[in-house]
Amino acid sequence: MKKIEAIIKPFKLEEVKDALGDIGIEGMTVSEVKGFGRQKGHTEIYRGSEYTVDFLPKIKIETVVGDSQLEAAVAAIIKAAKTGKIGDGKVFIYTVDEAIRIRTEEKGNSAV
Amino acid sequence: MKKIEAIIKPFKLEEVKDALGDIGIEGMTVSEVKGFGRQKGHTEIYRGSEYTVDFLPKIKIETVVGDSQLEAAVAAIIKAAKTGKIGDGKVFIYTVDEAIRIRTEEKGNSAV
Amino acid sequence: MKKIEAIIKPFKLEEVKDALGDIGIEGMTVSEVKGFGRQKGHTEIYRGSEYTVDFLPKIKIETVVGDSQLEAAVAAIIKAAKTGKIGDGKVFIYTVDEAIRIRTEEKGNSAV
Amino acid sequence: MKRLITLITLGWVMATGALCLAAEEAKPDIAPAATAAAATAAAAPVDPAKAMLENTSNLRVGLDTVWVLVTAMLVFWMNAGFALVESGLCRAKNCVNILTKNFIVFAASTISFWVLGWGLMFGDGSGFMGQSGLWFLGGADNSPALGKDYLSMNPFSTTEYAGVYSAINWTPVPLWAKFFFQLVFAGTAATIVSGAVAERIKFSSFLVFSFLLVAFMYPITGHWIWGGGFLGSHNFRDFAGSTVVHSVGGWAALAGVLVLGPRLGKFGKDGKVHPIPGHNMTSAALGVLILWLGWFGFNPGSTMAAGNGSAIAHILVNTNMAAATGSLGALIAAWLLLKKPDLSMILNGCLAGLVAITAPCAFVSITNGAIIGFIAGIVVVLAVLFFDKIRVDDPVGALSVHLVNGVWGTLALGLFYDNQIATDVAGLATKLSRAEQFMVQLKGVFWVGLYTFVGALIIWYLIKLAVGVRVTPEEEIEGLDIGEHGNEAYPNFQSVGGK
Amino acid sequence: MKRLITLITLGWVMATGALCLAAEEAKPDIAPAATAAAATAAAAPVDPAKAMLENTSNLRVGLDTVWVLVTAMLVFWMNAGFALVESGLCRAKNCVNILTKNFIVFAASTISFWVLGWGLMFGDGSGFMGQSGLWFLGGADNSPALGKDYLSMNPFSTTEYAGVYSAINWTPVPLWAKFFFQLVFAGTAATIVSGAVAERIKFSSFLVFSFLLVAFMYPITGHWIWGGGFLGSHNFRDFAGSTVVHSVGGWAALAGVLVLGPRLGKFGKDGKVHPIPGHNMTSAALGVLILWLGWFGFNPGSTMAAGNGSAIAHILVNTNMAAATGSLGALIAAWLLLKKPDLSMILNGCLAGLVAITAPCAFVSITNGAIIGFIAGIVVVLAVLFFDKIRVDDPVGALSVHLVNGVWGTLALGLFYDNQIATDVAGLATKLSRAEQFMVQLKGVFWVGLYTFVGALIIWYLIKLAVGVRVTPEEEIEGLDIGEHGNEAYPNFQSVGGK
Amino acid sequence: MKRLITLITLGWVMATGALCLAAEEAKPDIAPAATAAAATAAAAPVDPAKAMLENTSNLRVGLDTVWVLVTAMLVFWMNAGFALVESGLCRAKNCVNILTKNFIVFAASTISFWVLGWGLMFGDGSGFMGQSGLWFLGGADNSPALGKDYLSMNPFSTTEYAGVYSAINWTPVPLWAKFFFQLVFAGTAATIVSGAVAERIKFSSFLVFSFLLVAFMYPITGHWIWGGGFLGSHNFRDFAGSTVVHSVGGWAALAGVLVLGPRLGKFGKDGKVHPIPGHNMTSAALGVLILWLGWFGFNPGSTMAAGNGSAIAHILVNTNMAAATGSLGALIAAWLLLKKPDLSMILNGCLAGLVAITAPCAFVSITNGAIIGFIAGIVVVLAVLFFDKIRVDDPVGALSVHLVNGVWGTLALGLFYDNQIATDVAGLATKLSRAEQFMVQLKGVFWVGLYTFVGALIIWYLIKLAVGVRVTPEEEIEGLDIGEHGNEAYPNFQSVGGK
Ligand SMILES: Nc1ncnc2c1ncn2[C@@H]1O[C@H](COP(=O)(O)OP(=O)(O)O)[C@@H](O)[C@H]1O
Ligand SMILES: Nc1ncnc2c1ncn2[C@@H]1O[C@H](COP(=O)(O)OP(=O)(O)O)[C@@H](O)[C@H]1O
Ligand SMILES: Nc1ncnc2c1ncn2[C@@H]1O[C@H](COP(=O)(O)OP(=O)(O)O)[C@@H](O)[C@H]1O
Repeated sequence: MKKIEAIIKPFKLEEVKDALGDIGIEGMTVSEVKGFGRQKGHTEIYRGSEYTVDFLPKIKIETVVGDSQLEAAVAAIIKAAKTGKIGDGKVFIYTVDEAIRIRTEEKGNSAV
Repeated sequence: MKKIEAIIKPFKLEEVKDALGDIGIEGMTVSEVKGFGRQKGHTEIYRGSEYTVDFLPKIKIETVVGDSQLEAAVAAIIKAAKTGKIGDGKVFIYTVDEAIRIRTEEKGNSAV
Repeated sequence: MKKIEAIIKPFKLEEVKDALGDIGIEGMTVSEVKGFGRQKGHTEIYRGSEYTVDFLPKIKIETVVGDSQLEAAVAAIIKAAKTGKIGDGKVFIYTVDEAIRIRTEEKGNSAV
Repeated sequence: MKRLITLITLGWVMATGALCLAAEEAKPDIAPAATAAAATAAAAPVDPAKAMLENTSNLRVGLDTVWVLVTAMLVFWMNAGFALVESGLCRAKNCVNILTKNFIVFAASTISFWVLGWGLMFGDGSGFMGQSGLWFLGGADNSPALGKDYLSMNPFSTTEYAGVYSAINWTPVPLWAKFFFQLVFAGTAATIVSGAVAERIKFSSFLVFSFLLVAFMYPITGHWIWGGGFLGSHNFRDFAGSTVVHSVGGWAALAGVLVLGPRLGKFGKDGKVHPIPGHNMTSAALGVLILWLGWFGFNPGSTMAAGNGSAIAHILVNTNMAAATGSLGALIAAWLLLKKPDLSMILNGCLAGLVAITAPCAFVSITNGAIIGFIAGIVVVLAVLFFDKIRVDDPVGALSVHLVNGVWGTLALGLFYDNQIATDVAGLATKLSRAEQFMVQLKGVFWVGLYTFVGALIIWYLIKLAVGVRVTPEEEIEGLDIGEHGNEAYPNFQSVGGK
Repeated sequence: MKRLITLITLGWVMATGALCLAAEEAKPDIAPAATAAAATAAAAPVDPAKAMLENTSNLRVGLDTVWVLVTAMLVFWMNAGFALVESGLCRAKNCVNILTKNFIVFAASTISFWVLGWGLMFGDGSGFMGQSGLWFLGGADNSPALGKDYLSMNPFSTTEYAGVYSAINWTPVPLWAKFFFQLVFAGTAATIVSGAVAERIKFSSFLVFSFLLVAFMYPITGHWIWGGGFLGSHNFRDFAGSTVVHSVGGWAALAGVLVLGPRLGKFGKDGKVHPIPGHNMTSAALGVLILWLGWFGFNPGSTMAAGNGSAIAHILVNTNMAAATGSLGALIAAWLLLKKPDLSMILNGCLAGLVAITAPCAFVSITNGAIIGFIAGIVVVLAVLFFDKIRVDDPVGALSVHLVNGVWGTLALGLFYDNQIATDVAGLATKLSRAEQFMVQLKGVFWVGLYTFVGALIIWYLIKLAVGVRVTPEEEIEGLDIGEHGNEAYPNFQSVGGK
Repeated sequence: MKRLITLITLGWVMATGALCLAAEEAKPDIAPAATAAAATAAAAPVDPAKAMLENTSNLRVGLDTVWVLVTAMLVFWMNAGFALVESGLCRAKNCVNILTKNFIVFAASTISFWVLGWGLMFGDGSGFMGQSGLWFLGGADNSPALGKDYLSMNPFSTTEYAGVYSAINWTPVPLWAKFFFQLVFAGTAATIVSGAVAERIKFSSFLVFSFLLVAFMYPITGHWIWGGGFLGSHNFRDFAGSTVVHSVGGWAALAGVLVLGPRLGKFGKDGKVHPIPGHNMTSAALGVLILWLGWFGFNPGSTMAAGNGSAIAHILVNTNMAAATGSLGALIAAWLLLKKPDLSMILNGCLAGLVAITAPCAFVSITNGAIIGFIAGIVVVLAVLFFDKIRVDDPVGALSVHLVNGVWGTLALGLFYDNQIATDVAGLATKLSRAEQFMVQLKGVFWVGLYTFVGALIIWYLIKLAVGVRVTPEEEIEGLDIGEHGNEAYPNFQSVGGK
């Protein structure tokens, strides 16, 4: 099993979710994060002093998938999340040792 | 060392924390996430138009443990987090290459 | 490639970011988390009843780096994040199977 | 496109010009109509002295009406205060629900007090309740004419009161002004309940209860005291409603809280109290400042006439003094007993002082007003701890504030009663000693409490049997905002904890 | 250090002592100057009867001015209500922008109504617009003297009106009081636009439009109705501005919305409506409570005199009644049609009732006022659904509230017209039948709507051509707060979603 | 269970019936007591002309008292404005602390001004301070009787003032009305300090300072100007307190800021300014709208009598004009100098305009009022930049608003002084030329500034030595809410950043 971790632009969340759904992936966990990379933050002004907001809002999607689904899932995410502009984000893949569904205590592929 | 990542129902946090404490695990990191899975979201209405909130609030607990503690920790989490109803969540296990305590620069098992 | 996951004190974020920048690491993802460890939370009072806030605000920094940068990055983080007081946090290291830049679909080291 | 715009613009400008000319010619030969807001007869009366008297009488009534309406607006404004205090001291997930309750409760009260409440309260009738002119203020009434004994309230008036609302024939204002002032008071009683039953009550059940409270229960006990009923006529005094409004709201709330039970998670199995912090202290603090301001309408407005200014000034200063000493009393009590000056306690202390001074504000000296408030501030802190101890769950402290201090204020009127001030300021002297007055007050507290508590308990139970009063545990955990209203209060913010 | 402090302290205390003694000796032999706020002549007039009359006249004018100023302050306070409702019903990322717009719009209106608006509206002139005393209230005017036909408004006065603002010579208050009262109304019209065009309009373009609206458009249609123009003189009636203020604001907003187009993401390609929930329901609810309170100034204050209190009491109760039934109407409609009692709909319902009663409040009975409000509450729910259906994007429901119900209220005046009440309360009877009055109202609605809508459309287009009206899509996605102001509204809170 | 309920219900209904009958029979034969709010003698006086005069005098006093109390309530309401502005412009982690400070400071002021402040300020005494009737307003006083020179303020009155508070014997209202109006002003001065010292001061130290400020310092300089002291009697003029209230608060704040030092992290080692954005711009904007409204009490209410309406109307329009031009001035200055129209600067601009017009509002024309406000709006932007430059850390801009513009407004009175307006509106003409008046104003600014700044510095240092003024760095980082109060302002929301 693999965990796919995708950092994407916030307004792409719906599309990515739908793209994953289309290939049969219906489980995922999402969090709000702040990203720092090539895309630069913006300048704000407050009471006459400028300051830079370096960190930009991003969404992190984590989904654990069976090895067989990995390729399709990554492709789907990339397709849905791409705008071609800087700041589109990253996909990271990790190996998962084990997955367990708390409700049923099922393990492995059937748990994800 | 292993990292246990548990996605649970928010109101189970206290119980899971206590269950881990009971078996001697006193370090963990918690974050607010949104989950998407079999448990369906709910419908909200705003000014006459319905919309679905797909993502449900969940809590992600991350705790890195020595290999010897793994089994006990996973069992404790599952016991404390289970309600038997859909949406109880998942436990994922990963291998950790190294752990370091920033304060003392201790490494490995003694750092967690 | 390795993922470095550092849990640090919130007010150290700027320093750690700058330290990483100094050694050429310009990509990272940051999230707000709550930590539980040796550092104890504080007691609050509300309408006559005390209660303990166990979880302390922490920042989680995640950065994926090429194997060659790993050591320098970890050292930089530790140096910048250390105060020597309890609660300074942890650094965890994981193996990353693959990294992809969504915008360009570059893979591997050139994607991080 | 641009051409189209140019054409339209030209057309409009030309039309404007044409209209301008046309209007010039067709210049209206009738004068613009007058807003004769003053209903002063246009035709000059024959007798100039009488005319002068009538004109001055209009001025007197005009001033008193302005005072009554402005203070009533301030009391209306207390709805905002209650909405903010109560929602601020509850969790974000129930915020829409509380706001909606507090908002709609005044709308509902308006209807029920108009349809029946007013009549039951102020209609001539028995010592128990009003019986004439019950519906829609439909009885005869020639306000602003004054009752025979109160002619000095408008010495320029030459008419005498004739009508069925004689219990309130002492104030020289029109009927609708009387109605509005009394309505905002009735609304306040209903709002008090909202906070105590918050975070677990069904929206519809609350609505039904509020409607009944304002249509029947509040007016009946109100009649006893202000409507010519048996308490008022036996020397019971309550200038602006420590009992009539606040403790009545408090008793109704207590009954509701008992029927509902505590919120999930408030009391541990081990007897431990788990505090559930309010989600927005900015709301809570602003709410109390609004209420403090509103009370300057509540108490000084209860004169229902501006008079020569001395009564309203005395009452206002007493009100402010008790609010200040109540805040300081709670600050000190919280600091000593609980180690830190908890803002929510200070806010409750302020309200406690205000509730407590409401009955006695026109019967006691300023110094005694300050003492009454200070004691209220301490009492409220103890009361909050007490209710937690006996496991009565009142999220916002409504019982400690309105019930406990409504009673305290009513009794304090007796303890600090000053016959001279009662004559000069309230115009309602009883000539009793402090001990006697205290006993009278005690009896009144008892009867009103008994009647309202038992009555409310019955109504709550009937509602419970009919449709239920409490939401499901699932809904309670998820929050009433989504369950009852399908809304979220703050959808753009990340919330914390599953609470 | 400590020594230095000790020295300074000693010095200060000694200086205090010395000053004390010195001042003692040099005790001022002139009396402290007097704040003779009352401009009553210091020299005693010779004829005591005349003096008495003048003094009483001052009292009358004083009371009426107090009423006008206090109610004007309440209307001013509505700026806070609009700011909160509109920002609360929009997203957090545009909150600073909306607050800034609503804040600055009143400042800009103050200037433009002072410089020109007042003159165009109330200056003597044609049936189309004012032409005398156009600039800076510079015309002759001996207010508070009254016009010949309105002497009964201040029976103690002995002077007659002479000046160029004769359309408003029926109220016995000083010119600056008239100005301020009318100014806050003009400001309201401009504020209405802000909500409808929110979350996508350029700050500078909005500012320009508002300035022009208050300087030219609002005063001209206002002149037609309240300034001696062709509608008012042909029996069109609008007591406090359902048309003059609310529907004018609404028409201007509609034009703006059409020129701007909907917000990104509001309407799906499939025709589906994607609701965009407001970020702060506490703001929205508090805002509406502020507006409800403010309307007690808006309508009862439009008498511009306290009179003998009966007109203002009638109008106030009517206002409150329609707000209550409007809220309940929307509650019921939302519950039946949309399954749950949506707070934002109830809030809109309340405002709808208030807008609808604004024209007829002094022309209809209380019962009919309640009916008008109830219908408004239902209408507003349907209107919100309707505008969504035709893909007109109005984030806060400004069109449904102000435009639709401004029209409804104006027509309702005809449908429920009561000649007796028009005489007693409004002092503006037309003696027409309800059918006739309805037709007159319909015509007025038509002319004002046509003129304002076309005019606003032209101005919006010209602004669009000149500098553009809409921010870039990037800025719209990121939020106007950062784009237009470089600020964030809530930098310490984690926001949710990328919306 | 159900049976029990049925039984209780039956019992209650029967009891209700029985009570109903019983009350019917025992119908009270005494009339319900009257609320003779008007202390008008019940026994008819013998001489009808004299009675008429007295009754009309009561009417005059009643109206003036209503005006004074309503405007005082508006000033009280400014407490809410300050609480919101100051907490909104600080960080979420210090929000409870600021709310608590701003809340309790008025409670504390109430006590200290009652106990001693009033006496020091208005008691007869030397040119330096009051000396008679010092404690608890305990001196002789027959208000609302008027001093000999001010009889025209109530021409119907036949009594002359006798008492020890003769500096304020020019307003025809009861003593408690005078007290309350002056109290809310004293409270304002104390509130100003709160914002400047926010986010680092110990709660207890702030409390002690505020108490001393209102008990001693404010009343003494107040006496110099309004209490019969040496500045007022030497032609120094300050109509509503640009100096008496605002710059005094500002000087005290400046001293506090210097003693405290800047917040951690505000100024980088490199001299760079790190802005610390406020956590809630909704709070800040609402707060300023509240203050704008409150100022309609502050300035027009300072007439302390409604008069014939013309003075209060003039003052109110001047106040509004300066607020509007102040906002626009800051908008323009910020847009030009800082590239974007920063909301917090516009809000400060509005307050700056209001502070600046406070002294001159009754001495200058409307046009000049607009100019004074506009300059204030520009000045405040520059002042904020200046204080940042010299590393004086004032989180909310209190110094730029209250100190700098308090001075500017006081001087502007001289620069734009108009003797005719001073006579008609203020009733306080000096007959000096503008240059002369300016010099007088300058001197007053100097003495008040010197005295208050040095005095405040001493008090702050003494407090520092005794108990410390600043919280620990750890507490400052974690936030004062938890450290000082054990509370959180928004526990249900996820906060951002470690700041
Ligand atoms: N090495 C990294 N480790 C973790 N997250 C990263 C890394 N590099 C980039 N990111 C995340 O990806 C986001 C997009 O990266 P950025 O460099 O701005 O754009 P792009 O990937 O299109 O070149 C960043 O905001 C950050 O959240
Ligand atoms: N494949 C997955 N990868 C990551 N998180 C998942 C995955 N599947 C489920 N989750 C998380 O677990 C939560 C519970 O899953 P759900 O399918 O609703 O219930 P259950 O596990 O009881 O069948 C989800 O809300 C989501 O946060
Ligand atoms: N075993 C663990 N797994 C995950 N996170 C941990 C673990 N132990 C500690 N942490 C994180 O590190 C933070 C600091 O740990 P703590 O024990 O308080 O201090 P220290 O590391 O200095 O001894 C915690 O608040 C928690 O977020």
